[in-house]
Amino acid sequence: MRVSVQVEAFHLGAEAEGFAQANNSAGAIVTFTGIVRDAPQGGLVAMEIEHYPGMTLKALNEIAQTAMERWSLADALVIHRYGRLAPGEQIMMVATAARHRKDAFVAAEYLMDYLKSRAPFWKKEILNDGGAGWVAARDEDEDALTRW
Amino acid sequence: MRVSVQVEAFHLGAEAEGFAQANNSAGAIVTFTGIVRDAPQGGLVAMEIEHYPGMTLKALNEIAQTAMERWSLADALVIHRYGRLAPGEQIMMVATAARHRKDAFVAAEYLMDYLKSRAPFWKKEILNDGGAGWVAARDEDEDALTRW
Amino acid sequence: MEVLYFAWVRERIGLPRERVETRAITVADLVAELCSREDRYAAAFADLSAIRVALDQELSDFDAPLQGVREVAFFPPMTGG
Amino acid sequence: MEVLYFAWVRERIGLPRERVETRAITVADLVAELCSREDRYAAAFADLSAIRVALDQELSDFDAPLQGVREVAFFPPMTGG
Repeated sequence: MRVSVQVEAFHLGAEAEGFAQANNSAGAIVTFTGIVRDAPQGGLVAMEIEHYPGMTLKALNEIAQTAMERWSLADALVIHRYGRLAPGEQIMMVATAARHRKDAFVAAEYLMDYLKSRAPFWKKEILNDGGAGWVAARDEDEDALTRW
Repeated sequence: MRVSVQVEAFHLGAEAEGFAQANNSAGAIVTFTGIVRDAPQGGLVAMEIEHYPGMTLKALNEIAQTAMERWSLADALVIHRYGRLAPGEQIMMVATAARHRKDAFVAAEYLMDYLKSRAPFWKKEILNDGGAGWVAARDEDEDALTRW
Repeated sequence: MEVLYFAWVRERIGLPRERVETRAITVADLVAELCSREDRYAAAFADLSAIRVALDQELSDFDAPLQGVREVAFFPPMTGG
Repeated sequence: MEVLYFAWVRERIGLPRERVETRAITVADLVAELCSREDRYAAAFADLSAIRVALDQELSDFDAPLQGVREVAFFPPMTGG
């Protein structure tokens, strides 16, 4: 299990390949990668991601550890960036390795649902008209937690 | 959308990276990779994968096309190998790109459920005691289709 | 028509494909005709619930008519992924 | 204790962290004390349903006691992923 909170870009290809190779007796590997999308109204210049340094790693480790135990994962990986990202840049990824595909999928969805609403990150959209705004938490993201 | 049926190994890292780069306005990328596991009783020497050349690409294209439309995917990728594979080798992968994570996840699960039970592949386990046996379809894989 | 066999169906019948001249109306008729020819067919088709059929590369079933069909394939439930 | 602010809570209050000497019993008491000090706090804490709190880096709630707590953080609902 590895959790990383970092400013630097990560290399999805290298991470996915390394994770799969390290878990080649697992059977099923799922990855999720989040990419900075343009704002709904267009004109996104950058996404600024703030986090709570003292809490972030702890929260991510707890979330990943819970997933590891609940679905008997062979391995889990969480990488989340902070700082200023341009549209098209990769923000974060998770990877799960399990014996069967169901566990790998459901654990990856669990990680994502908890990262969305329980990991101390906040996103601010910087627009090309000089405007800026904090991304509001979506009710459906909070609701997604009720299924776990 | 790309579908490939091939003997050659694919490179998960390069495929995942290429897919994510090509879909960097999509927001959410999910990949699934299947790896040859040891037999339940141990002693797996190889997994021989047979397929139905006239039908395989057609079936995979139909499955991928259905997923593209049903979840408004930005893109989908399916790679499935056949021939003789050693334990630890990657058999197949799928990737999905969507605006939101839910669609990317559910479409990838749909692709996997249909690949398992509706794409004309058959697996034979070759064991180190000289034995060999065709992998039986699992009821739970067939049942998984009922949710779609 | 061309008749194709895959996986253990192929192994039991002993060949991957063959040309069959038949007047069978449905897939089930064709199976009955093959089984009446030789034991290896009867062995392969002993439990039809364990066998799937494709007509011209589309999944079908044993009731389906064969008229106009050029390629019939028999195989066990698929195990891709 | 150390009090930390993130995202628009930080922007409204105008600083990321500060040292606060208080006898507040609960988080809600602390919030009330801060709001009574200056308008910028009252503005930031105007709608508590939009604010989350962590005590010593664990998510908590406004009823929680502050005894023994060294670090309190206020922030909007998280938007990771």
